[in-house]
Amino acid sequence: MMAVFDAVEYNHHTLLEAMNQSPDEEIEVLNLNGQRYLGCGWKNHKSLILHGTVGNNLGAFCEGPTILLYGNGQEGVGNTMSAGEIIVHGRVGDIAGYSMRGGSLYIRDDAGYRLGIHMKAYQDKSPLIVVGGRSGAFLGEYMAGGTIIILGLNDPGFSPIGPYCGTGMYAGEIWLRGEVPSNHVADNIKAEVFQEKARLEVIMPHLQRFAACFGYDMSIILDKPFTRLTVVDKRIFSRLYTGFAG
Amino acid sequence: MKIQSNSEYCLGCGLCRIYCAAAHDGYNGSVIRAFKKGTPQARAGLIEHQQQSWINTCRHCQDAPCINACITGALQKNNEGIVFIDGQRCVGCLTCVMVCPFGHIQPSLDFSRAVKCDLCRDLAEAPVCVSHCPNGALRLIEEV
Amino acid sequence: MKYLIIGSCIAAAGAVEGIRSIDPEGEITVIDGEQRGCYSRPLISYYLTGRRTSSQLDYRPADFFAQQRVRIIPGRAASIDVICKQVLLQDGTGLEYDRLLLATGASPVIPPIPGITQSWVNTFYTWQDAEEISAQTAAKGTAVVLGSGLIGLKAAEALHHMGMKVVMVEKQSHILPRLLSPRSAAAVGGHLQRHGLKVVTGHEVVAVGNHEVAVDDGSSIAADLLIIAVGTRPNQDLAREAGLQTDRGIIVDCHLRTSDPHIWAAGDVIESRHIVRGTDEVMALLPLAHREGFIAGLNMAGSRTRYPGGIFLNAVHILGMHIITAGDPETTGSILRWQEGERCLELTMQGQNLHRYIAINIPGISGPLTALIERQVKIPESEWFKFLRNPAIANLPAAYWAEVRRWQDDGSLRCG
Amino acid sequence: MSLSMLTPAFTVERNQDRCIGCGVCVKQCGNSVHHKDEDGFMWVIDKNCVGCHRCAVLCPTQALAIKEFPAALRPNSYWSTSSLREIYAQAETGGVLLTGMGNPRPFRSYFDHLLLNASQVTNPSIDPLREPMELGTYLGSQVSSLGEREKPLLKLDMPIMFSAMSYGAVSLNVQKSLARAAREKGTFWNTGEGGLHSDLQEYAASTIVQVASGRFGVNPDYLNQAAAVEIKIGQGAKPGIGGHLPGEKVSADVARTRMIPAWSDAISPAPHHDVYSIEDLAQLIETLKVATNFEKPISVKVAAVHNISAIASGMVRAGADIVAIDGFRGATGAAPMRIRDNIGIPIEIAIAQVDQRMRDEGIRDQASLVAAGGIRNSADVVKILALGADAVYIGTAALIALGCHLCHTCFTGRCNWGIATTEAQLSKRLNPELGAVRAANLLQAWEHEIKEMMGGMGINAVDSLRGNRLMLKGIGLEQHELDLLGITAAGY
Repeated sequence: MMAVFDAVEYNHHTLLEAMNQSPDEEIEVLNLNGQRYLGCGWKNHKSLILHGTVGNNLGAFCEGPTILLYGNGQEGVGNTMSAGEIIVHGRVGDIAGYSMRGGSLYIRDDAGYRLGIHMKAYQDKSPLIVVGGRSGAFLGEYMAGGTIIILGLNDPGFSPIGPYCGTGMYAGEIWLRGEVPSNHVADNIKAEVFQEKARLEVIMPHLQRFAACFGYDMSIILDKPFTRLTVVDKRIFSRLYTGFAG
Repeated sequence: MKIQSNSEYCLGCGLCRIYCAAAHDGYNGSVIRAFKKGTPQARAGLIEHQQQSWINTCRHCQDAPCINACITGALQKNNEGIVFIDGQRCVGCLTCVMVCPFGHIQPSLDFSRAVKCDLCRDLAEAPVCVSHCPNGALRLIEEV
Repeated sequence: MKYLIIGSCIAAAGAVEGIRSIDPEGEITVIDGEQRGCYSRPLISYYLTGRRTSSQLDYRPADFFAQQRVRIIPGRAASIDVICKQVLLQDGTGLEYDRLLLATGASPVIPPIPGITQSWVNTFYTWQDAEEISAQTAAKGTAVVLGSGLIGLKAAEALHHMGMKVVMVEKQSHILPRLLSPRSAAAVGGHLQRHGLKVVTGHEVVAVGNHEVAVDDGSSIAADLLIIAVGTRPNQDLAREAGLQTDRGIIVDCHLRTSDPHIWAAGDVIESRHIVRGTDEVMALLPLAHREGFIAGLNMAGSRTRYPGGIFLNAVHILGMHIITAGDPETTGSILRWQEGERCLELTMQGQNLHRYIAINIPGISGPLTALIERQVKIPESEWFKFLRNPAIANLPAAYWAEVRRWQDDGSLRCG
Repeated sequence: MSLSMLTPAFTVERNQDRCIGCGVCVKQCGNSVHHKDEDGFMWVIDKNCVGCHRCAVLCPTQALAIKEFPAALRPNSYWSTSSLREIYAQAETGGVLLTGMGNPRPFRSYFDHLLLNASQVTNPSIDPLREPMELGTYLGSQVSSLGEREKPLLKLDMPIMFSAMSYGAVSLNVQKSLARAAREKGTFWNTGEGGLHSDLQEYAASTIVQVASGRFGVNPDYLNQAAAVEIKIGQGAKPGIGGHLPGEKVSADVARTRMIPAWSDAISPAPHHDVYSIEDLAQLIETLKVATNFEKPISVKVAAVHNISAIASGMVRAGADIVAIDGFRGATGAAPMRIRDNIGIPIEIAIAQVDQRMRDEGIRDQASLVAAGGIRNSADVVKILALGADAVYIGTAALIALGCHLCHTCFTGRCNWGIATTEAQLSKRLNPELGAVRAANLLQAWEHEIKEMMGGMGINAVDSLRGNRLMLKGIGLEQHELDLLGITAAGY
């Protein structure tokens, strides 16, 4: 059974309450207009199909649900998410995937600042973010694990990332479609350009999933080389301090 | 009664042995006097094995092999279940040492007799190893 | 239930404790042939030198039998009527039983040497032997000790302490032949010689004259006292005459029952299972006698407790030297050795099993080694090599500590 | 650099008349100060000594004395010895000075300039041993209107809780000790930002879980099993900067609890990057309320800084049920020394100001106020409650109860008392059974003392003490300080 809610009939809190009380495994919400915290803290495997523009912290702290958004997300999509899948047919605001520990986030268009900040892997969990468009500044700041892929499919003339990419990053991988201006990347980051498709083996399933979600042709996605950004020194702060008993 | 040694919290510091030594052989518990004036002997060994440590003290077995093997009747069990050596009767044959599967009973320093844990039965309070363990790794189990 | 025990020594005491742990009511009668109660034979050398008084020879407190409500009948058993379940004493008294224990012990072997029955020749086995010797040693002359087993050694030490000049004569090629390897025996022999004891090995006494002993190399030794200590033999005549199965000792099953279903036997008189060797042996050892007695007692009172067998084990203290050995004295395995001055440790391995150890002046380590032999815990030689770098309890192989944990977990050693 | 100009901080003196050569000191020193040769000769390396006193406390003959190293530099009341030492250290390494525990500088302690009142004639004092005395209190928003969802509250049997100290910064045995003591005494302990270890889940009902910028160990289960959730914005020892647990301390078990890979650095950014404003804070608070189905009070912890009363007011308006303020004496496992020693304000002034501001704005009942940072004894507790706090957090005092000797070297991870370490061989030095007893004893002792002081004032419920500044007088304070604290001088 699928429950269908029309967001126009609910305020902020009543919508959340109604959704929480619904026993259905699939919930569809129409006409969203800025309602926050949808799917927040959910620990289940429900499906949420959302239409319209959601408010902040979509799927924050969640562990398991599948969220399909036909529209734009705002700030904090997938904030501190542990597991599940969020697919956004549109763009998202800042700090999407903040401190994400698992699950995946597919964004058709652009993402804002600090995408994937402090993402981290844990045991068999490795968080994933794929962005079809571009991302803002400070991509992958403090990143400690997982994978971020930025495809830059919509604006072929521009860099897919903003400045200060990978600042304070100490683990994980960022993959960028195309060759990237080095002045956008933090000092501690090593950029490798892979021309051959064979080298893309590890991200290929993610690219295929992205193409399937949003109806892209793989040949368009693969028409450029990919640049992989990784960390040179994992312990960048190890020489910063002098222990002093005082 | 017996002392239970919890190696999870045993630090291997050896204070149990020091206080044990000072409590026996007439030193009356003064560590400085015992070690500066005499050659005190601890009744229990400290075992350090693969990063773990514990005190190798007497289990005060119910069918104590040492009591049954003692040729002089010096090894006895009192009505609290404490296995002890009557120093007057011991001739130092060390048969008890030979049959203690835990290796707890040891010869005295001059090999003239055997010594073992007597749970400080002459003291009113808990055995000194228990009361001086800095980390609560030793406990006196009361049930007989 | 009427329990009857022939013999009053260690096995008897164990049996009384075993019976009473199950049956507090049954009537227990002990026939005490020596009329001395339960005393410890190994202490007679200390009695001889005066280090122990007569009452200090007791293995259990003087009121032990009374405490356990045991009737003591002085006298010696003459025969057993297994049909009527009755024991006849030498004085003609008949004692009926429901369950009988033979704890008749052993007696010293008197070798068939001409002249050996003279009055200056003594055995050294009972408190009476000690008293008789004591009466003869006022002169402080020379004593010859025949045999260098434990009894001979302790006799020699006692006589040495009493100021006598002592000569030991051992037929075998080295002293303590049943306990030591030739190499360790040499160390012990050297120690005895340094203390002034004379040791003659590889020779036997062929005749005994008037205060003179003739040796097979033609020499003779003038002596004031001759002690015979060439071994003991089970007192199994009663059993044999009653038709029980016997061999070198009384034959018992794993519950220490004889071939008669109402009769058990324990102590120095039986053949029992040697754990390491897997054969039945006469093992006249105090700790085993108690354990056998105790288990026989349990079974007489209705239990079905298995006697697991034992191993040879000896702790002897001679002129300041501590010798502890346990296991199979005739083992032929590979020998691992550690030595530091007067201290040495010798381990004999058969594959991964420890079959024997000899510890000289390093007694503290012996208990766990005994346990490892008794339980036949498998430990590779390489582990023992590591241990022998510094043979202390803390350095015992990990398998030992696993074994200790197991005893505690499975309750095979019940701790108080 | 071969030459170090740093002379040892301490010297270890061994009284040979007392030393029995037992070697306990050698085994107990994790810093390799004590050594014993094969022949029994004992010697020390002074420069390794941090002054933790482990050896001196365990020495069975009291043969050891730890003294300040007598390197008498020419006295200079401006260029102190420590100023010189700090420069020598930095000149050698070029590093930011990293240190542990709380601010040791001789700033004025307002606690020490406050005096309590007692009843004489005009009203009766109360004997707490014979008459009822209520130390219990509730934390959370006390405001509710008809039809509104019931607001969750934390019920405390006494107004003292254990501060946030994460597993990793402290050993698991510290947390076990505090959790047990908290449960036994009807109060709460706080996980810090290191996750909740599986061994401690049985204490969840006595646990406040923290959500800090690194979000370590945070998932729906973590949030929902706790009694309350605390958003950590800042801490008194290092206002304005983040946390950094070096990879060396991230053992497999710490990593499991934090849900990060083992032996990797665990960095908490200075800000929560989803909180750049009061409005953003309101959003994070609400997110956590939604995630916990509005069943948990949400606390927000900040460091006491210059405009704290405005910040706290904003926090209350953002929906915080509990406002926790950590003063500049608050401690830490590791902080840059300059930050620790120069940033923030005293908790006494912060609480007085925040309480007053909340009253003035009519929002005092919307949130409870918890004071932290430098509470040393029960009198400090009574004074801070009278200045306006509902309850206190104690951290340093709790660690001292467990054996901490304030050697300020937590950052090494080699704590000889088994407190600030994750090394198994050191952690085991703190038996949580004993630790729990010691921590509970401390709470019990303070509880009695607080009752005594309250009884003397004629107050029989801690709620009547809260904000009761008539019970406080200042001594040796300037008028502007009295005004800040909202009290009058002794004698008035």
